[in-house]
Parts: sequence; structure tokens; C-alpha cells
Amino acid sequence: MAIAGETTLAARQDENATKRWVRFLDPSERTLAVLLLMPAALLLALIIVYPVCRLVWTSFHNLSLTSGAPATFAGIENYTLMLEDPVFWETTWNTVLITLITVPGALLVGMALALMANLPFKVKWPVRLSLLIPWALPLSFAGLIFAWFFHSEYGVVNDVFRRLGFEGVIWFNSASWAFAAICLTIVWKTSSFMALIILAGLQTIPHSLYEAAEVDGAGRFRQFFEITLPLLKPSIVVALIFRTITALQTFDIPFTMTRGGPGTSTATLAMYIHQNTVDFLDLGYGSALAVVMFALSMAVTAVYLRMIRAKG
Amino acid sequence: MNRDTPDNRSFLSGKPLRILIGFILVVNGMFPALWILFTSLKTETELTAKPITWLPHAPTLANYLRAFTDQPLILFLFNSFMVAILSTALTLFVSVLAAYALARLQIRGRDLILSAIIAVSTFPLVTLLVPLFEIMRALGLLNTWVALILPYTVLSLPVCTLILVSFFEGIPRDLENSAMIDGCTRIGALFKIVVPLSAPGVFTAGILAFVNAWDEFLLALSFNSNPMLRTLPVGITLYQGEFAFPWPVISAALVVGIVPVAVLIVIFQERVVSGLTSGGIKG
Amino acid sequence: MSSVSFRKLEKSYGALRIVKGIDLEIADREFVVLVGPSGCGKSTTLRMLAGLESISGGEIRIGDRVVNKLPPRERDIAMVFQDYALYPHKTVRENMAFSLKVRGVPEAEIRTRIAQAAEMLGIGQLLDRKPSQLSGGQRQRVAMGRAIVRRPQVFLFDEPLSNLDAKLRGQVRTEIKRLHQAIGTTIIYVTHDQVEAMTLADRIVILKGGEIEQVGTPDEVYNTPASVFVGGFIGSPAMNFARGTIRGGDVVLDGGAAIPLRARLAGSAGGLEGREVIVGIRPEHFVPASDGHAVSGRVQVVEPLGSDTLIHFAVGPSTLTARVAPQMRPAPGEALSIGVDPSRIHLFDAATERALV
Amino acid sequence: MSSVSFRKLEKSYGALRIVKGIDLEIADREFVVLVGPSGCGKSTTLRMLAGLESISGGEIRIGDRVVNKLPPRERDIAMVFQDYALYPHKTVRENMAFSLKVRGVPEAEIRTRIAQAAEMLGIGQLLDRKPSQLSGGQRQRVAMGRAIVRRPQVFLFDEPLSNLDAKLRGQVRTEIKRLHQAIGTTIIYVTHDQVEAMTLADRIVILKGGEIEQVGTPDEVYNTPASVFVGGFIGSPAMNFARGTIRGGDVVLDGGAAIPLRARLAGSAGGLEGREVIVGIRPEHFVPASDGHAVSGRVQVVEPLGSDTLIHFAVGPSTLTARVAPQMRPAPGEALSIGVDPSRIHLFDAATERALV
Amino acid sequence: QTNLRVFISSQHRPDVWRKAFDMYEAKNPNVKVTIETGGNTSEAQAQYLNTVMTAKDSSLDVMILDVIRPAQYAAAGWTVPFNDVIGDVGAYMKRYLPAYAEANTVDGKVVALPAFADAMFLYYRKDLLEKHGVQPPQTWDELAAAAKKITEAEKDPNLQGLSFQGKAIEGAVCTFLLPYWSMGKQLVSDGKLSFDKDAAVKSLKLWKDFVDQGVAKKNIAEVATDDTRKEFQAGNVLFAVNWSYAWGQFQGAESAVKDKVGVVKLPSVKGGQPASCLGGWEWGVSAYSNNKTEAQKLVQYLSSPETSEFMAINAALLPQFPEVYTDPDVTKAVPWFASARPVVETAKARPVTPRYNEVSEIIRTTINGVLAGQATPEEGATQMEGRLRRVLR
Ligand SMILES: Nc1ncnc2c1ncn2[C@@H]1O[C@H](COP(=O)(O)OP(=O)(O)OP(=O)(O)O)[C@@H](O)[C@H]1O
Ligand SMILES: Nc1ncnc2c1ncn2[C@@H]1O[C@H](COP(=O)(O)OP(=O)(O)OP(=O)(O)O)[C@@H](O)[C@H]1O
Ligand SMILES: [Mg+2]
Ligand SMILES: [Mg+2]
Repeated sequence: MAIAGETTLAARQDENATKRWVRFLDPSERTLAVLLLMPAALLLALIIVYPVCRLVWTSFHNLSLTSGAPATFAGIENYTLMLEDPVFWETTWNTVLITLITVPGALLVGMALALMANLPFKVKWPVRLSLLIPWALPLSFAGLIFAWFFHSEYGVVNDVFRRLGFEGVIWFNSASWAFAAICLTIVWKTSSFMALIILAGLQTIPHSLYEAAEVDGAGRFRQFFEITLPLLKPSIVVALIFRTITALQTFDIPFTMTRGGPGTSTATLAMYIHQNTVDFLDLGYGSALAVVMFALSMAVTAVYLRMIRAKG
Repeated sequence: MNRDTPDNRSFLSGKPLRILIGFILVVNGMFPALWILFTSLKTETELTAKPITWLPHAPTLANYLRAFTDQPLILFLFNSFMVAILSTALTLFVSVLAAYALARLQIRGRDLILSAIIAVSTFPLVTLLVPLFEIMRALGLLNTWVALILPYTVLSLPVCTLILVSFFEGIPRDLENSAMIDGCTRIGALFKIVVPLSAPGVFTAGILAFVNAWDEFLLALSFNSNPMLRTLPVGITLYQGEFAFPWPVISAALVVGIVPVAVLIVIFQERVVSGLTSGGIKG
Repeated sequence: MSSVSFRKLEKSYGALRIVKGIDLEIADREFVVLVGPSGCGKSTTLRMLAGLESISGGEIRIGDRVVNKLPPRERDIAMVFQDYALYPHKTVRENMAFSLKVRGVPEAEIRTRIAQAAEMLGIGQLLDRKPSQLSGGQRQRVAMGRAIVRRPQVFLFDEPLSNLDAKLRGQVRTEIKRLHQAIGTTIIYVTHDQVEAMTLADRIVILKGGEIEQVGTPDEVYNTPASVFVGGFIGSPAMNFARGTIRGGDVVLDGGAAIPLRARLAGSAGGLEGREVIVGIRPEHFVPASDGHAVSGRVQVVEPLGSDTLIHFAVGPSTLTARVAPQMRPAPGEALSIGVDPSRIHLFDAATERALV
Repeated sequence: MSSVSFRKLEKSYGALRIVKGIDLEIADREFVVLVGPSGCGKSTTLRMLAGLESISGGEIRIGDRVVNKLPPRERDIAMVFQDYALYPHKTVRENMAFSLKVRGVPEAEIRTRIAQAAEMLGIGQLLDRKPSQLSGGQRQRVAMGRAIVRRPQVFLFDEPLSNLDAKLRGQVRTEIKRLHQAIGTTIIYVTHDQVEAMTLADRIVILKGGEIEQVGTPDEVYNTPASVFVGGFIGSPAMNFARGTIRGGDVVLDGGAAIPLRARLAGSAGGLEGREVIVGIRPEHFVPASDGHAVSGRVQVVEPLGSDTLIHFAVGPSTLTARVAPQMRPAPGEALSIGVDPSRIHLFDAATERALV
Repeated sequence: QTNLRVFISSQHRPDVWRKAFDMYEAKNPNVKVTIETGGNTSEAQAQYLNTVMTAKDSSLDVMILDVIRPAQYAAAGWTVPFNDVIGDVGAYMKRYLPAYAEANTVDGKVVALPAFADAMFLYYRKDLLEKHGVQPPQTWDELAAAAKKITEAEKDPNLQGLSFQGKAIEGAVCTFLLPYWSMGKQLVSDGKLSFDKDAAVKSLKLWKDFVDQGVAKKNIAEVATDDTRKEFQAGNVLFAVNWSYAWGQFQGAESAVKDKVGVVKLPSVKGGQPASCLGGWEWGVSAYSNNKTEAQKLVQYLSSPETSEFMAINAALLPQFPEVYTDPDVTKAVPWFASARPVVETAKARPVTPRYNEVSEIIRTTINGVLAGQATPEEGATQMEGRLRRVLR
């Protein structure tokens, strides 16, 4: 009896000793979750949240550094100013147009690239590299390079045209040609990322589904539309989210290719924000523009997220 | 998977067609890079020749020599490399922790947190330039690698976290349980078992973070004015004068800048694609 | 090696009670199998014991220690998982060494322990392979090896055979039994396969909906099932059930046949007269229809197994299955009359589904 | 409905011959099961028939048509895959309707066919669910439903039950058998589970390494296995094998026991005298050791199944398994002496492993 | 011990400036000067400096500014005026070329001091003009006529008559202003808009006519400063409007026009005055500097005739003092400065306004649009006026 009592006591002490450790090494799920999310949260707070708050604050103030005057509260003046600013509307329209053209464009091209890359090549790395390079090429480099490609005299595009017996086009002399060149460049640059994600999605579709469809009598095209496409939907939505958000932020490519020219016909909202903030030093107005753009991206994200959730 | 059915062979996977498709893919992806390579081997005079030449007439390495001597290109490479590597490491560390919490622990509002992370990534950094500069100055970080590493980490954090979340979700819980029974703590199990097993995902996230950091220009220009700390994209603009734009030399520098990333990609391409494949980005 | 005891063990997820107060004492060196249909809480119970799931109520002891709050690594148990949970990036040797390394066991000791375990399980030549290079059976053995090297107080198995094909399952089953005979550690084994439970267990614990339905040796649960549930769960092919009524010492099936039960009912007085019952007859307890009390029906499907033949036949509203000699091959649609051994049938109350007599 | 014939069917991947000339005639309405161990070419053969794999040599006919070059959709077959291959984004109804829609069957017709098939399989209430909302057994049934609505000439099944648990497997197996009795279409069924083969097949085709080892009815392959391979493959628990020599009308096992075979050997002259043989004894053919010729050994593991008991015992170098009455329960380590029914043992040539006598 | 950090463009010979600093350090042992170099284009530097100044960062003491920026920096309060340290402001500023005095004085405050000069020149092919017996043109009409005559005679399809900047870059602002100024008009007077629409239309039309008549090439809207330089250097251009940096390049080893280049004042419109566009860079002292006094002293040294001469000789930077051009040491080192002086003297400063960036943006996008054929000169001028009015209310 006594011996049994001692052992339980010893066991108790043992347990108490470990308990202290338990608290340290084995926090509860919730504590652990908080601890693990902490570094990310801190970083985001520091680098994004705080600056964004400053930005919102600034957007409600008159703060143009070229005036040298201190910030004064302006209410929604910066926002109302936007309504009658033709350049705001033009750049917003250009941004929306670029989004509407290049997002589906990149999706289609990306889909085609992914389907092609999914073929059984013996040597895989050149194909993979070709898919990855455009993605890894810095945007500003891509803009520079393509501006060079589309140069009316020294560009390779017009050279090919001429060799084929066509007249060269002075791409950046015309709003529509310049717009086309920019969109082409964006599609080239971004379609490979789309392709990568779609390729990833393609490879998760079980092969037996195609066999089942084949036995069921479906031909190639039917298989594509009845199996491949529906099953790719989740991948496509994710790709679209990222693509659309970056399309709304389009900056580097038109900036390096045309500077928004001719005139302001290819300027985007992001360029206009940059211009107002960094060139014109009108921080109040620039911030208000940025807030509008943020709202725009958030709206798009929200729509997509709802799409994902509706499915799930 | 080889789809070797009778009617298959007559169709898309016919060998000549496949070669043609491969050719299209390679041209589409590589042409600009190749063009830059060719340009870097031409003289400036050849560049303004009409009609333009494709392959360089008299290939010269002079532009490379100038690229390395006009500016401290090696230093740019070194800085870019260190900043990219360090921010990649930090990104991975932070996003591994966050992704694990989101993938495995029972957290209320998990979807909300994920959405918030995506939403945050929608904010264009350009517009945050000034407040960020103030923060970096307040923290005394201007003209240090850290000034770039922190924002770059945030730049890649959302997408890396998303990738890792779906990877971790794909790892059987029993492996972790097994490790915990075998004597690991939860965090021990995460780093000893879960992370090594998510290698493709970690590589994919890593390359993404690396490329993002390798490419960034605006912050690098604004936060690090010290010539000793310049990164490659900023460095490359230095070849350009107030007016002069020496294409061949800049091309040479561009080539030097693209090569490390291309090498990285060739080394890890299997993992990157398979990383994206294993449900990599599922949203 | 150690005893294990559950006292009023409870588990709830929110309002959902999954395990509803389990009381069970497991002796040192005992081999206890928890069986039950999918979702009955077997894994949950085992995982609470392992510390992988928190405990909502009650107490678990291993030996003398209450382990309710201990993290898994301090409970001194080893576990074999259904999908083996081998670390795919480590070789077999590293898999086995992992837990010892984490605990700081010296290199030399690790080496000898692995060698011993490998020999015991016949996996010596596999030590340098990765799990992906192993067949299912080999993986299973490695998982056991990983548990053995630990020399824990208790082994836990969660459906360790369900990923193997039929042939291999029989083989590994025998091996596990032999292993227990050799090392003697307490084993708690979860399965939903009654054959495993029957062949392996010292005692079988049958769970249903988070509660214990019956605890007993294999013979006890086979011969005297406590309920319709246990009767139907243990034994393969499954016990046949038919509704009937007790009338003057016979049980009259709804299909019409009467089975004389005078001898067995004698003890339990006439209190059962007129009672609605469920009659349970095991397929192997049908006998050639020699004497009068046979059931008659129409053959539906005949399955020759070589060693036996299974006959599925319809009697009134129900389909019964009989296991008969391999030579017997009625054709589908044929009429069949087959005897029942009255001393082997089971009677359950129609309302409570608990055993009578 | 149609007959199927394979003539010298070959399949190679590069230099690797997987299927090595299969000749087989399958009659209209026949239920043929291909069995064999993993990797023996069962799936490949079936997939060549379906048109999912090209044919390297020989010929396949369905009815009168040589189908070698036809794409799958023109072969008029339906196939049930191991993982069911249900379209995850379509409802059950859409899954079943797909093949009919593709073929332009009118809406009304589609609806009635689906209704019929759903009723036959008892999945009427599942029609509007997605596959992810179904249990394993339900998915299996939907996969069959998808095949049935097609009304093809031949059904192909590739291990359709291997993803189900033991209980469900038995149940669905009976259902498939009933289905075949009801619709009568030719069925070719691949499995590696001999129980399925025995219970389902009109004829069993046993494959080994891309070649046919034996073709026959379940009784034929069970009672007169053509080789050690077939003997060991068919029957559960598996046939026991022991090496021995024929000496003066007896077969003397390496362990020492002699089994009198005079009666059976009489017919085949004395040509076998001194011949090295492999003796095959099915576990269910051990009998109580009443007369003299018993094998003696030491009990290793005893597995009570309730309905029977399995005894694993060592005789000389080999371990034998006997299926005996449930009451018999020797303890491990005990000596055991058990009789063999000489008329039921199988003799195989030790060198060729082919059946003798 | 004071440590002064000076921001210089890496394009403007930091190596030579270093020597100038060394000399200063030798004379002022308590001062140490560190050079910080930034992006090479005016724009990249502005981007960087704007960030630093917006954040009120004290890391820079002295910064070099493009001539268009002092007004803006002064308005933002980013620079410290020199009035208190230079004594008699009028006399002090008179020493510089007048345009620089003007560009660096805002509301009577000297906000920066000139570092070196630059201006736009008309480069021409001396060899071809001589060959066809044509004098360097005095007016744009003469230029057009000369160009037509020579290009027709040369029959070289690659030879352009005139190359100038049509791309929407800062250079295009000068492009627009050259004829506008030549008509005696100002864009901004006393900080107010003094836009003359007729002159603007004429200016735009002048350039557009060059394109339409084939004097300039059709894609002129994509021509940037260095494209003009390259094409001229390749021997494909007869007349070119460009900054002084081109001269050195034309004389380089890779040049096809070495020793075949002449440089003169830019042509005027008929009846107008010749006008060039003022370039060059100025030294400003940061308002956030912790060493303002020392910094101002340093700037005065940097903006002195001695330093100017030193930089002219060693770095071929155009002097901001008229007499340095003719200094014998200078003319020996860079003989062409002799012909540069009259051109620089005609140079006018671009509008001195804090919102110059916006003004510039409006002008350059408009002229670019007109040259690309997106708008007629009239439309362009109307747009320009409207937008300018909004900015300079
Ligand atoms: N995290 C959870 N939240 C809510 N319910 C859960 C959770 N985990 C398990 N359950 C439920 O608890 C019940 C018991 O699960 P458990 O895994 O113990 O069953 P099991 O007996 O092991 O079944 P199986 O034979 O299928 O493995 C199931 O109904 C399951 O749905
Ligand atoms: N594309 C291929 N290339 C080379 N070998 C292959 C290929 N496909 C299958 N094989 C080989 O062919 C053999 C037969 O494969 P098959 O799938 O027909 O086996 P099986 O009898 O169905 O086995 P299981 O029971 O495991 O399904 C295997 O050894 C397999 O490795
Ligand atoms: Mg379980
Ligand atoms: Mg198979």
C-alpha cells in the first residue's frame, strides 16, 4: 500500500515537472497558431498596413509638396477632383481596357501554351525553360526589349513584315497600334505564368477520365470541353485572380514602351498615380488615386473569391 | 503519361507535329532572350544598319568587357544575389510558419485570413514608396540589404503562403503524428518532416520569391543609394546615360542578369513544375 | 510494458459526442482488438490514447501515470498507422532510427536495435531503400519495425492491414500474432475486419456509436454475441437474421418454418412464449435437411469457393446465406430445403436486439 | 451482346514483351474472369480489347469484327475502371447520360434508360449528387450504371471491387453476379482476387507473366490445378506445398511422413517411381488423424475464425496451414499429428511444377 | 570635422568632381566630402531625390539638380537659399550667363548655384553642306530648303534632312519651345501662364510640316535624344538638334562623321530671334542637411569660375561663366567651346515654375501626339492651353 502510494506521488511530481515543459513546447492550438502567424502579421503590418493607413490619411488631405504648404484637411476634395479630371478617366479607361484585353488574351494563349507543353516531349527542359523565362524576365526588361522589337525602323517585327512584303507599321505613332503593341507584350509576358498554372492543373486531371470518355465515345474536342475545361476551372480562377490584379496595376510595360504616348493614349492608372506622386509630388491627389485603384483591385478579388467559395 | 491508343497516334502526338509545337514553344519563350543575346554581340553601328541584321555579322565580346568595366557588374550581381537569397530565405521561413498554421491548426476565420493575405497582395507597392521610405529611415535601415529584404519578403509572402498551404494540406497528417509519437514537438515535426516532404512546393515558392526579389527595381533604386549596395536592375540603368542608350552594352548586362535566373530554372524546373502540379496553387 | 486503463473516456467535437464514456482495463501483455463499423470512434479512442487528440472527459492511464495532458512524445507508446506513415524522404534505416535519434539514443545502440528488429521481421536487405521502393507488405513490416525498435510500453495499431491485398493480409496477420508471442508487449489494435479481430485478439472490444457493445474473448463474442449487432458483425459470411415468434417451445419464422427450441428454452421458463424475436443463424450452421425442421426457400445466387459453396436463398421476405459442402451446387431459381441445427441458433429480442436465453 | 476472341494477342513496350500471345475464345453471354498476380498483364489485355492500348501483334475480334484499329468509341464496349473514373464535375445523372448524349440518343430515351439502370442498382435517390458526395460502394454502383445504360456488346471490368472494404466487396460481388444473370451481356472481368474469380466466373483465365496458365470453370481450376502456380493462387487459405519423393506407391515428404498413393498411382504405371514431386494439400483437406498416415509437426500460430480454426504448424522445413473444426484449439508449441486425405492431394513435378497424374 | 555628402549623377564625371573635392578638402581640412551617385537620367535622379526629400531625410547635404528643378525644390522648401551668404545678390549672379541667373532665382531668392551649362545646338554635316555649296541655315525655312536640296541630290534613301526629338521625353519640350521662343513668346511670365496660342500652333505646325514634307522621318514621334545622336553619328542625318554631349561622341572612334560635323546656333523663325534651350545642372543645398553652412560654402566653391574652368578642361563640361569659354587653357583643351559660346548665349530657360513637371508633361505629350498624327497642330495647341491653364491657374 505504502509503496503504491509512493509511486503515484512520484508519478504526480513527474507529471508536474513535465507540465512546465508542456506549456513551453506544446502550446495550445490557438496559441501556436497565433505564434506562427505572428511574423507574417508583423511584416505585413509594417510594410503594407501602416503605409496604407498613411496613404488613406493623405488622400483626405491637401498635400502637394510643390506648394511647400503643410497638409490641410481636404475632406473628399481629392476624390471629387477626380470626377472632372479627364486624364483620370482616360487612364482608368485604358487600364480597364488593358485588363479586358490582356487577361483573356493571356488566358487563351496560356491555355494553348499549356496544352502544347503538356504533350509528351522527350527532352523536357527546353520546353519548361521557354515557359519559365518570360515569367522570370523582369517587367521593365521585357518592356525595353519589346519596345525595341516594335521600333519602326530597327525593330524585328517590322523587319519580318518587310521581309514578308508588307509595309512596316510605325507602332508608336498611333494610339491603336501602340495599344496593340503594349497588349501583345503584356500577353507574351504574362501568358507563361498562366500556362504554368494551367499546366499544373492539367497534370492533376486523372488520365482514366479521358479513357472513360473515350470509351464513352467522346472525341478530342468533346473531351476538351467536357472534361479538361471544367476540371481546369479552379486553376483558371486562381490564375485569373493573380493576373487580373496585376493587370489593374499595369505600369512597367507601357512606361518603358511608350511613356503613355502618343499623347496620353496608352497611359494607365498606375502610371498616373506614379506621375502624380513621384513627378508632380501631389501626394494628396496621388494617394486618392491609389485608394481608388486599391478599391478596384479589392472588388475584383472579392468577386473571384466569391466565385471560388461558391464552388467549394 | 504516354497516351498510346490506336487513334491517338494518328493525331496530335504525331512526331513531326510535336517537333513543330516544341519549336513554337521554344521560339515564343526564348526569342526575346536570344535577341538580347545577339544584340549583345553586335556593335552599335551594326544596330543602326538598315535593313537590320539578325545574327551578329562580326560577333564581339567587347560589350561584355564594357559591361563589366563601365560599372561594377560583379558587385551588382553579388548584391542582387545576396538580397534575393536572404529575402527568399526569410520569405520561406515566415510563410512556412504561416502556411502551417493555416493548413493544419484549427483557426477560426481561416478563410478570412487567407483572403486578407491575398487582398494585401493587391496593393501596388509603387504607391507606398514614400511611407515605406519613412519607415526605413525611422528604423535606420536605409542603405542596408535589410531595407530591401523586408519589402521583398512581403512582396512574395502571399503567393508563397498560398502555395505552401496547399502543399501542407496534401501531406498526410499521420506522418506528423508519427513524428510526434516518435518524440518530436509539433514544430520539430514541421521542420523535420513536413517541410522536407514539401520540397517541390518549397522550391516553387523559393524560386518565385527569388525571381521577385531579383527583378525589383523601384524600391532598390529608392532605398539603397549607396553604390556599394546597388542591385542589378538598378545597376543596369547606370549603363544608360542622361541621353545615351548603349543597347549592346545594356544587352550584355541584361544577359548577365538573365543567366543566373535561367540556370536556377534549368536546375529546378522539374521541381517547379511539379511543385505547381501537386495542386501547388489551388487558392 | 504496461497496463492501460480508460475511465469514463469521452470525446466530443463541439456538441457532437463521438466517444461516449468508455471504461476498459487492459492488462499488461494483453492483445486487445477494438472493432466496429466505420465511424464508431475506434481511431478516435486510439488517438486519444496516443495523445494525438485531446480528451474531452474521463481519464487514460498507462501503467500508473495519468497521461491525459501529456504530449505524445512523453507517453512511451509506438503506433503503426493505416497508411504506415513512413517518412518518404528517409531510408528504411533512417525511418527506424528517427525516434531513437530524437531521443538521443547512442549510435551503437541504435544500430543493434535496428539490426535486431530487421532480423525479427526479415527486412534486413531493405534497410537502404526508400519507402517508395517497397511493396505494400514490405512497407507494413517496416512500419512495425519502426515501432519495435522503440521498445515502448504499449503498441498501437490503427488498421495496419487494410491497405494490403487479401493474400498478403492473411500472411502479415499471422506475423503480427507471432510477433506478439515473441515480444509480449501490450498491444491495442484497431480494425473493422472481424477476421483480424478473431484471429489476433486475446480480448475483442466491439464498439458501436462510441460505446462498448461487448467485450470478450474471440470465442465468447462468436458463440454468445450480446446483441444482433455483435452477431452480425462477427463471423464471415455474416450471420443470417430472420424475424420470428416463440410459440410453444418452437420459434416460428415469418417465412413459415418452425425450429424446435424446447431443450434450450427449458431453463428460461415459459416467460418467452409469444415473444417477438430475431433469430440468428450462422451460414456454417445449416445442416443437410435430414430431419423435419428445415427452412425452405428459392436459390438466388450460388458462389462456389472451392473449399465450400455459398448459397444465397430467399426465405419469405429475407435472403439467407448458407455455407455448405463444395459439392452442393443448386441452380439459381431452384427450390431449396435445408436444415438448421437448433442448438446453434441465436435468439435476440426483436425490440432491444439484445441476446435472449 | 457478342462473342470476343483473342488470337495470338501480343503487346510489347519496346523490347519488353508484356503479353505473349494470348489465344482465347469467349462465348456470347459468358462471364470470363482474368486473374493473376500483379503485373501479369491482365489490365493490358483488357485495355487492348477496349482500344486504350495499341496492339503489337495478333488480332482481337468482337463478334465478327476485327477491332485492332478501331478507336475505343467505335468498339461498342463499356468499361468499369478500378478508380471508377467518374466525371467529378458532373452529377450521377450526367455521368450516366454522357455516353448516350455523345451518341445522340434522344433525351426521352436517355431518361428512361437511366431510370431503369438506377432502379436495377438502387441508386435512384443519388442521381442528382456529385461523385464526391457518394460513398465508395455508391460510386462503384454508379460506375456500373454508367456502363449499363450504354447497352454495349461487352462489359469490361478492371478490378472494380478493389477499392471497397471487405464487407462491401462481398455484397457488391453478389450484386454483379445477379446483374449478369439479369442482363446476360458478355462480361470480361479482371481481378487479382481469387475469391472474386471463383464466385463470379463462368470460366476463369489464369495469367502468369503475360501467358495463359490455365483456362477452366471454377471447379476445374480448383479441383485440378494445372500447375503449382494455379494451385497456390486459387483457394483460400492457400494450398500448402511440401517437397517429396515417390517411393513404392507412397509419396514420402521431406519431413518424413509417407502418404499412401497406391490407388491413385495405379493408373499411371510405375513411371513415377523415384520422381521428385511437389505435394499440394489444401488446408481444408486435412482430416482428423484417425488412421496411420498422418503428418506430424509443431504448432506455431492458431487462428480461431469462429466458424473454423486455422492452425499453422511446422513440418520439417515448411510451414503448413490446416483448416479444422472450430472446437480444435491446440496451443502454440504443442505437437500436432494430423491426417491427410490421400485422394485429395495434388502432385506436381518438382522440376516443371506442372500437375502429375 | 564635417562630413558632407554630395549627390551627383554618375553621368557627369564623378571622377573629375572627386578631384575638385580633393582640392577643396586640401584647403579645408575640417571638411570631408563623400560622393553619392544616383541614377543616370534626370528622371531617375529626380525620382530618387524626391523620395529622399519627401521623407525629410538628412542623409544628403548637397545635390546636383537639373536646371528645370530648382524652382520646384525651392517651392517645396527642400533647398536653402543662398541670399544670406553671397552678399550682393545682383552682382554675384551677374557673373553667370544670364539665363542661369534667371533659372536659379525664384522670387528674388537664389535657390541654387549653377554647376555647369548645356544647351541645344544645331549640328550639321559640314562635308555635305560644302559639297553642295550650302551655307548653314539661319532660319527653319532655309534649313528645310537646304535639306531638300541636299537629300535629293545625294539620292541616299537613308539620309534624313533633320533629326530632332519627337518622343514624349523632356527633349520634346525644348523641341516645342525652340520656334515658340524664336517668335519672342514666353510660356510663363512672373509665374503666370502667358500662353500664345498662335505661336504654339505655328511651332507645332513647323515640326509637323518637316515630317509631312519628308525633311524629318515619319517615325519622328519615337525618336529620343540618343536616337538623333546615333543616326547622325551613323552618317544618316544632315541636320540634328541635340545637346552638347553629342559633340564628343561624333568625334569618337566609332563615329562615321568624325571631323565632318559643324555646329551653329539653332535657326529662328522668319523674322524672329534665334533661341536655344537651356540645359545644365545646378547645385542646391538640402533643407534637411545638418551642415547647411559648410554645404553652402562648398557649393560656392563648386560654382566658382575656377572650378568651372577645371571642369571644362578636365571633363569637357560647358562653363556657366561666359568668359571661361574663351580662356586660353580651355580653348586649348576643348577648342569647339569657342563655337559653343554664342549658342549658349542664346539659350533660354524653360519655364521657372514649381509645377514644371506638369507643364513638361503637358507639352511633351502634346507635341508627341501632334507629330504622331494623333492631333492637328490646332487641336494640339487648344489641348495644351486648356491643360496648362488648369495647372497654372
Ligand atoms: N475533427 C473532427 N470534427 C468532427 N467530427 C470528427 C472529427 N474527426 C472525426 N470525427 C467524427 O468522429 C467519428 C469517429 O471517427 P473515427 O475516425 O474514430 O472512426 P473510426 O471508427 O476510426 O472509423 P474508420 O473505420 O472509418 O476509421 C466519425 O463519425 C467522424 O466523422
Ligand atoms: N507504358 C508502359 N511501359 C512499359 N511497361 C509498362 C507500361 N505499362 C505497363 N507496363 C508493364 O506491363 C506489365 C503489365 O501491366 P498490367 O497493368 O497489365 O498488369 P496487371 O496485371 O493489370 O497488374 P495489376 O494487378 O497490378 O493491375 C507490368 O509489369 C507493367 O510494369
Ligand atoms: Mg479509423
Ligand atoms: Mg491492372
